[in-house]
Amino acid sequence: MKKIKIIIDSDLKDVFLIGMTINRLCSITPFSDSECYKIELCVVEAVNNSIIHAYQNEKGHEVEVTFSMDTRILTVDVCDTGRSMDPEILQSIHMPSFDPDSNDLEIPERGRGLAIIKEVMDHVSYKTIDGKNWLTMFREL
Amino acid sequence: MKKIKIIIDSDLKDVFLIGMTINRLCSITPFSDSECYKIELCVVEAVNNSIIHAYQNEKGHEVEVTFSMDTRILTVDVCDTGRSMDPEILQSIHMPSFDPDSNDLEIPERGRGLAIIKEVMDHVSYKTIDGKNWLTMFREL
Amino acid sequence: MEISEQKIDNKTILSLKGRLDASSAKELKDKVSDLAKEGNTFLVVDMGHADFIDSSGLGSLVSCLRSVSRLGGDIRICSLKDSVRAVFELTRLHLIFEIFDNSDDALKSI
Amino acid sequence: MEISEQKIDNKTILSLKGRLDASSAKELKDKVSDLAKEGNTFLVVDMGHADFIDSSGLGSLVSCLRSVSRLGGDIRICSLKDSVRAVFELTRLHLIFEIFDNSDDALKSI
Ligand SMILES: Nc1ncnc2c1ncn2[C@@H]1O[C@H](COP(=O)(O)OP(=O)(O)O)[C@@H](O)[C@H]1O
Ligand SMILES: Nc1ncnc2c1ncn2[C@@H]1O[C@H](COP(=O)(O)OP(=O)(O)O)[C@@H](O)[C@H]1O
Repeated sequence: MKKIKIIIDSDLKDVFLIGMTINRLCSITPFSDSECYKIELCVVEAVNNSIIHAYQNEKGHEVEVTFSMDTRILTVDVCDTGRSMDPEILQSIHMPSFDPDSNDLEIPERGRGLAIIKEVMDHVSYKTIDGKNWLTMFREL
Repeated sequence: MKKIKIIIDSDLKDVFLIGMTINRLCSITPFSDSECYKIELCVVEAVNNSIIHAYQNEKGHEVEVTFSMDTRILTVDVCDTGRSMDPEILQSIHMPSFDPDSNDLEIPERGRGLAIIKEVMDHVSYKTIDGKNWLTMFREL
Repeated sequence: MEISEQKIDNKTILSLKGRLDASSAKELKDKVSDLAKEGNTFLVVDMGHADFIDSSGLGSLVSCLRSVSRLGGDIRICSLKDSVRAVFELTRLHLIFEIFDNSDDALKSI
Repeated sequence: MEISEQKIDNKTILSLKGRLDASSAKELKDKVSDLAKEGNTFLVVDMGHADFIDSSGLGSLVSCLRSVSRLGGDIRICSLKDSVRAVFELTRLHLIFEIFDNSDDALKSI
């Protein structure tokens, strides 16, 4: 089991540091470069959500990402201490759909973050314990 | 100011995760690849020292590395909560010297970690506050 | 992210460099809204040097498309890196944007 | 780190792959001490696939040199990557080890 924790301040300007780090750490997995990129994307989406939704874009809070890998599974936890999400949202969310021929003005601008995570990862869960919110993503190796 | 904190358990087997991460983060500095490698080396030496000397190779403790960069300086802190070092050691240490023509048996096997850090970095300091030991390395950009 | 701008006839090429993410999405939206205000509504977004995009980055492109569409303009996208193209496909947005291999083809099409 | 072994006449080539660091240093020392016990004291350490070395890794090489020297043997090192060579130079240990560009030259010299 290999495990490393990464912490940044709740500032969107620093999220790329987590992205770069996760991408590099993924090189110890058997995943291809393009899969590593998608895992980086999922972690960036989750960290963005913690900053934008849980901390309402307020700086000065911590977002903690734990990357751990055993022989079979890669697990990434994203933890914040901000406003909790209703775990139902995670269950019900799906990629925004649209008619490709429809008017451009009807295409939604947001709401793709969790759907991307659900599509790329094998399993995603969300829980709140003692004021800490954990989004946990699993991916089989 | 860009800042990210990285934490591993006090297990020598996990130090490479910090090495890889620091190396990748160094790519946001103006340093060349070979300088980034040397900075990775310094951080690995400092983390090894925390595990070997401060924690006496005992697992289950945390080593915390903080990478921060402003417009002029890269700062890396390595923090442990184990046995403190006499800060005098850091002042007095220098690269083990030897006569290249002497008997191989006289060449010291250890004692190069802090000397490497002092040689690569522009400034290094060590302090203990409230049971936390901080080795801080600075390098001008 | 860096945005650089080039005008060719009544069309504008915006070249993006770096990461189009939640921290830079607004920059692109502001840029396009400024251009639209000056009457520049036919845009090519050259992403040849954009190495990362997230859902906020995609959202900013959707928003840009809307603001120029509303004024009768349009957007073409070109030179996507494979990793970035994969995110368009993941979100099905490659069905909305017309995507070209290079900026010449994109310019000709608009 | 991975160590692979190849015997040529009375000489042994050890090829290292990965990181020769505090967590793998003992592995190399054990390997060389086993070889020495069997009378194999003329060694070439091929580091062409070693991408990282720290002071513990260097210490293990010094320790290996000592154990074979004591028995009249010797060690040659070859194929250092630039980044690894830089650490030998930083610690002046390039003055102690004979370092070759490739394993053929190293073998011939020993
Ligand atoms: N970490 C979080 N904390 C609180 N609420 C969240 C979190 N992540 C997502 N949400 C909620 O779920 C919704 C959908 O999130 P997402 O799919 O990432 O799209 P977007 O962030 O673009 O709205 C958000 O609008 C928000 O209401
Ligand atoms: N983080 C630390 N905590 C406690 N003691 C330390 C620490 N780092 C170094 N030391 C002391 O300083 C000495 C020199 O360290 P170093 O130059 O890294 O060489 P080495 O670790 O090979 O002995 C160590 O042997 C140890 O006594």
